[in-house]
Amino acid sequence: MSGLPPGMILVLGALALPLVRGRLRQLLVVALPVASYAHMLALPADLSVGAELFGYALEPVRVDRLSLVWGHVFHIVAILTAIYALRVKGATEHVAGLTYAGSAIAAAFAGDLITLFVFWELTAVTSVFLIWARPGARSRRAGLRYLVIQVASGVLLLAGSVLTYLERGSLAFDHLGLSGPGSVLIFLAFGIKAAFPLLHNWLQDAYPEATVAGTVFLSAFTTKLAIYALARAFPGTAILIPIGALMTLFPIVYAVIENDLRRVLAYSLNNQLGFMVVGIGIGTELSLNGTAAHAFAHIIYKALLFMAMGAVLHRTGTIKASALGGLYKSMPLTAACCIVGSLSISGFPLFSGFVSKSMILSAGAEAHMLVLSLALLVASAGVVDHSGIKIPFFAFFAHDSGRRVEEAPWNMLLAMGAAAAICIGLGVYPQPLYDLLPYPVSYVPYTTAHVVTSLELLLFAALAFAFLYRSGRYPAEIESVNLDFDWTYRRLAPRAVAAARRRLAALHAAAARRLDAARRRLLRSLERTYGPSGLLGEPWPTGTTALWAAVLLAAYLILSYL
Amino acid sequence: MKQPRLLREEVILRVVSKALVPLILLFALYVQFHGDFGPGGGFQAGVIFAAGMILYGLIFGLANLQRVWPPRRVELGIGLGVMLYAGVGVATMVRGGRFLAYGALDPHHPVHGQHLGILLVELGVGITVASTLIAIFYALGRVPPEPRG
Amino acid sequence: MDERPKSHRLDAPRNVARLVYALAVACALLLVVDVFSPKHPHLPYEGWEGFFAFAGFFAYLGIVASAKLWRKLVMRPPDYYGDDDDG
Amino acid sequence: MSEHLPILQVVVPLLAGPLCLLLRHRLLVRGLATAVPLACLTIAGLLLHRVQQVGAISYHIGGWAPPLGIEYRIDLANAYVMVIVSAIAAVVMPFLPGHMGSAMVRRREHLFYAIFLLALAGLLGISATGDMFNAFVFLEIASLASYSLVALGRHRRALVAAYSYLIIGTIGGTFFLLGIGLMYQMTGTLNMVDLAHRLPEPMSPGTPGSRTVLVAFAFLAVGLSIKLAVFPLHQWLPRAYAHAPSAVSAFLAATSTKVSYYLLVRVVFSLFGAAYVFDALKLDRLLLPLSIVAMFAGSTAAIFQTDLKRLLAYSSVAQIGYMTLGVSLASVTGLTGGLVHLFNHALMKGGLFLAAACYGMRLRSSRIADLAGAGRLMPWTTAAFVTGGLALIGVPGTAGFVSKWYLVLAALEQGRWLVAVLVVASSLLAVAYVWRVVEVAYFADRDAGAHPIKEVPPLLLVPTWILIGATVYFGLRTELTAGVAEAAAGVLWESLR
Repeated sequence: MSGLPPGMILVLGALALPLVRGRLRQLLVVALPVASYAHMLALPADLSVGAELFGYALEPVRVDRLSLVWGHVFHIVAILTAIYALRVKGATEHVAGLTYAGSAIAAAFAGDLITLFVFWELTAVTSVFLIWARPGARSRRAGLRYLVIQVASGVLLLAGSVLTYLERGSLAFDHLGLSGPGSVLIFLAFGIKAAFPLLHNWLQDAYPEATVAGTVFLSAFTTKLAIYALARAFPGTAILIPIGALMTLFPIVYAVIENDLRRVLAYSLNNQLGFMVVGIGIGTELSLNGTAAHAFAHIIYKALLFMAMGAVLHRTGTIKASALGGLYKSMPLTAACCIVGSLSISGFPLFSGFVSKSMILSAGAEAHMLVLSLALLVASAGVVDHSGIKIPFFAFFAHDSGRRVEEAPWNMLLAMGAAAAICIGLGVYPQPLYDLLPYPVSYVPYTTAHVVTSLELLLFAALAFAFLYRSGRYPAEIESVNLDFDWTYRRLAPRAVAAARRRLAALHAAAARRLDAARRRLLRSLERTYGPSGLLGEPWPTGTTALWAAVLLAAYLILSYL
Repeated sequence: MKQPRLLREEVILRVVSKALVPLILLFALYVQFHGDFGPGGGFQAGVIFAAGMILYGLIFGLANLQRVWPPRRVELGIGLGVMLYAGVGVATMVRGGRFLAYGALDPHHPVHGQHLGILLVELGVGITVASTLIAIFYALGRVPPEPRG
Repeated sequence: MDERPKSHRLDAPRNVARLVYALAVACALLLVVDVFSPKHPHLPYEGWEGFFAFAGFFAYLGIVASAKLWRKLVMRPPDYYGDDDDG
Repeated sequence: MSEHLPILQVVVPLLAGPLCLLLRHRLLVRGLATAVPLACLTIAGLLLHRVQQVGAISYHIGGWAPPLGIEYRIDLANAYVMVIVSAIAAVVMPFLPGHMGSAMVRRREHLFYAIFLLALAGLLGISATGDMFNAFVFLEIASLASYSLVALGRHRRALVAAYSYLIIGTIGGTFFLLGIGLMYQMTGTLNMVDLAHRLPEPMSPGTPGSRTVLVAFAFLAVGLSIKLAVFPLHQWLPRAYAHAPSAVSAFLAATSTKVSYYLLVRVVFSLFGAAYVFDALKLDRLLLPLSIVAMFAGSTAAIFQTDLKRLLAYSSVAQIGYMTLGVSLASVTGLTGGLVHLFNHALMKGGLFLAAACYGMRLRSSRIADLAGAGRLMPWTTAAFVTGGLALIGVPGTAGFVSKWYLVLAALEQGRWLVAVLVVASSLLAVAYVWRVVEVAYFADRDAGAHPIKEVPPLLLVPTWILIGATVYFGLRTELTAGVAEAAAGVLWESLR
């Protein structure tokens, strides 16, 4: 049993889901992650399972303190999300969600690059069905874009692994550092999944297009798996600090003006990842502990926030800030859970974000990184805005949209309640979390200075919001699309034509025609050659083949005389 | 222009072939059984035998030939010949020799066994070759089937 | 931040105003506590009294201001990408 | 009896074929035809097992010792090929009755099975024999049987396809025979082991025979390239596979080119030896670019096809490119990659053609556009197709990944970066053509007026999924394929000396 990678119970078990129906399926949906968790807990603390593939020493299972942090939280969130998704009809989402969770867990226990790669790709392939499970052409296209980018990450990882193997003769997934072309490719592969700036847009593009439960699944695994991989292979890599700082900053601007509340959360997710990336970049024991702790806390509260927004979407059918408001009257419990999540992500004392994020901030301060610390300070104020205030405020308060709906279903409430309880529990008594961390912890979060400065930052930011909102200066909720980097691949070419239209109105038509004609010409010439009636697509007459046979024969003979 | 006549109405052809066909068949049998000792053997014999039959068919018509050799029997012949050949091989194996090691057919007198083996194998070849050639002749002479699909 | 969903009482503007005042009072109290709390600064600004309050307030204003500017640049109609099928 | 296994491997199907003619009764014939491939598979499995334990087995027909007599020589390489061939034959068998569409064919069902078993016997014979001329005879048996099988396709165009296959195949066979004749002239022997011993002498440059040997090799290589459908000699393949009955396409795609590949590898490495072929003849200079062109041209042509079976056929052209690439890389790793791909491609292309046969049965068409809605209405078949497609792309966890891994590795070993990159890049083309099918099957809706379709019966699903499941299984348990292939590559590389 111990040879089975943790999470495989989920992957294999989920495949049986379509075979059963009704209550039995619901039971199985929850029992599988529980069983998988039990399996992981039963593993010896420093297990290593070796295997051989094409003669290379592999390590499909490697249990250590770092991987265990992710193992624990991935399992917990898998159980919570399974409960949340319990009443979803149809097997697709359940199968996709559980295999996705299982492969992410297995990836976290991969001891070599090939195993990592296999599960890395598996997370991509399984998770895309969470997007496709939502009907409509929009999610289909978003899913396709998502899949292409995720698979590209996997391809980079594979290429990097091969190069790394040729460089060092080992496929072990350990500290790599930026030490050669192989590790640079691997770094990029991780960077795509971790949503580095300019590589980030798949996240905001795809997550809001998934199903209600699908987004919760998605929010938990892919990016955090990348954080784990970075923490494993690139701790202390200096370039990560500016990358992470940038990641904390730019999404908050987008979050302020974004109208789709799940997309706001996606931007906020990106910003939170920035804190973790910074922690890895600093590379001290404290900062790495902070990254692990923050990943743990973050997965739970972010899932909680997505669950709350999912419940709103489930009941009202929309998630646009401009169309919501006043829901606290009809969904009080959901609102309460959402506020717990907001307080946690903002880093309010007594909530989980406080005890984890402050570790990273302290690590930065202890390393006397002035610019970084100021950047993170601004970013923290930004978190207060987009996740602390904007999410609960526009969904549940603000102007009353007049919508009167039912409270969320019991299973969603149960999942949200449990997640909220974990958020508060970790915030009040962080010791169990600290005991899990990879390095010994001597950190004390609750000092007077800490609490006071945090409260100052948070409350004054809230005050600023109150001032802006009441004076009507806060950006209104407007239904819109806000351009982001995905614009380059969704709009660059059409945009070029549009620019031509504005400036060279006369030339535009001709230019567009020519562009289009060129594209069509290329396709046509390809099809002329390869299509069913093309030179290479249509079988030639027999005589041509005979001629070719003679040519080849001659070529062999001539070659041997050269 | 003269209407093409059936070959069987040509007296010379009819008479000559009537005389020749038995001789051809006899020669085929000679080649068949002489194969043990000198030039000859099943393949050649089969071809000659089939040639005799095809000559008969050409002159007296497909229908007459098919009265002698119904298509079904020809088809059987193809299988039977191969079975005979391979069967000998299997028999040698059953008797403890290698595949087609004829000596094993008669453990006491390997030479007898070799005689018997070569005789049967050549017979098998002859039957198959003759049947196959006749089958090809039938296939070519058949009215084409209705277009498919 | 401190708004609690109390059975529809938030519909009254008076109650909302009260909440905002409560928030302002809490902020003022915090500043008082800050002056008296011990500090172990690693970075220079960590020792300045009330710096975090100042930073929180103005960072927030700055973010919103820059977001408004950014919006002028990047905002597009909702059907910009032409695939809005679930309105 | 176990010492007779090498000959039984060939004689069982060879006897069963004519037996079908004698039995004639439909159920008896079907029973026989189902049992024989299973028996062959058992024999091949036993042979592989024995070869792994005791090394090469030699069987002397008629008790005549080689080089005088005909020798059947089983080593790891051909035992491996025979396992594949008989396994595919066994799996394809349940599909054959589905092709007895017209009454005329149904009345002659026993003939159909007889030909099929004959083709099987031919393919196994090529693999088993240790005698060049014997190999030629079996090559012709297999080819002639294949021509007739192709001609049984639903449309009249199948006859044209079979005819052009016959012409081109015969040219290939003739080239092969010429090559054998020239070799015989120089060495006076047809036995492979003996040839390997005697060829070096006339081969050495400067001797009067060196040119003859050279020409002999060129004839053999081109002849087999035709049978193997190496680009640009591949033209018979899309036509034949597209018009043959789907199950026949599955069988031929999975076995006939594979056996030709085996024979080519045997000639290149065992008879002439890598040193001669690559240093003196520079086979790789021609075969390497051709393989790469095949990879791209085949895949690109597949993207533009409108017919599912033709799409798969063109994809075969590309996949054959991968296999010949393995040869032309001229290393044990490359050869291992080629042999692993031989096995894996047999599984996935067999499975895909069977899925196409399932579609054909319900949709009565093999046009890709007609697959609309099949994802929902025929979920198991479509899932099988998608899984097979993923294997074709080379997604990790499937068998296709393993072979590409070896090819990339072999290219990198020699510092041929460009080749490695091209192998990976060509996989992207596979993504494109697989995606075309997936998109239609899952995302397009079936016309309201189209006739209703439902999933095919388990009798057909099970064989399809056996092959598709095997691609996944062997993608995970690589030691079974890669291990044997690596050992086989070693055996071939060491050559028969």
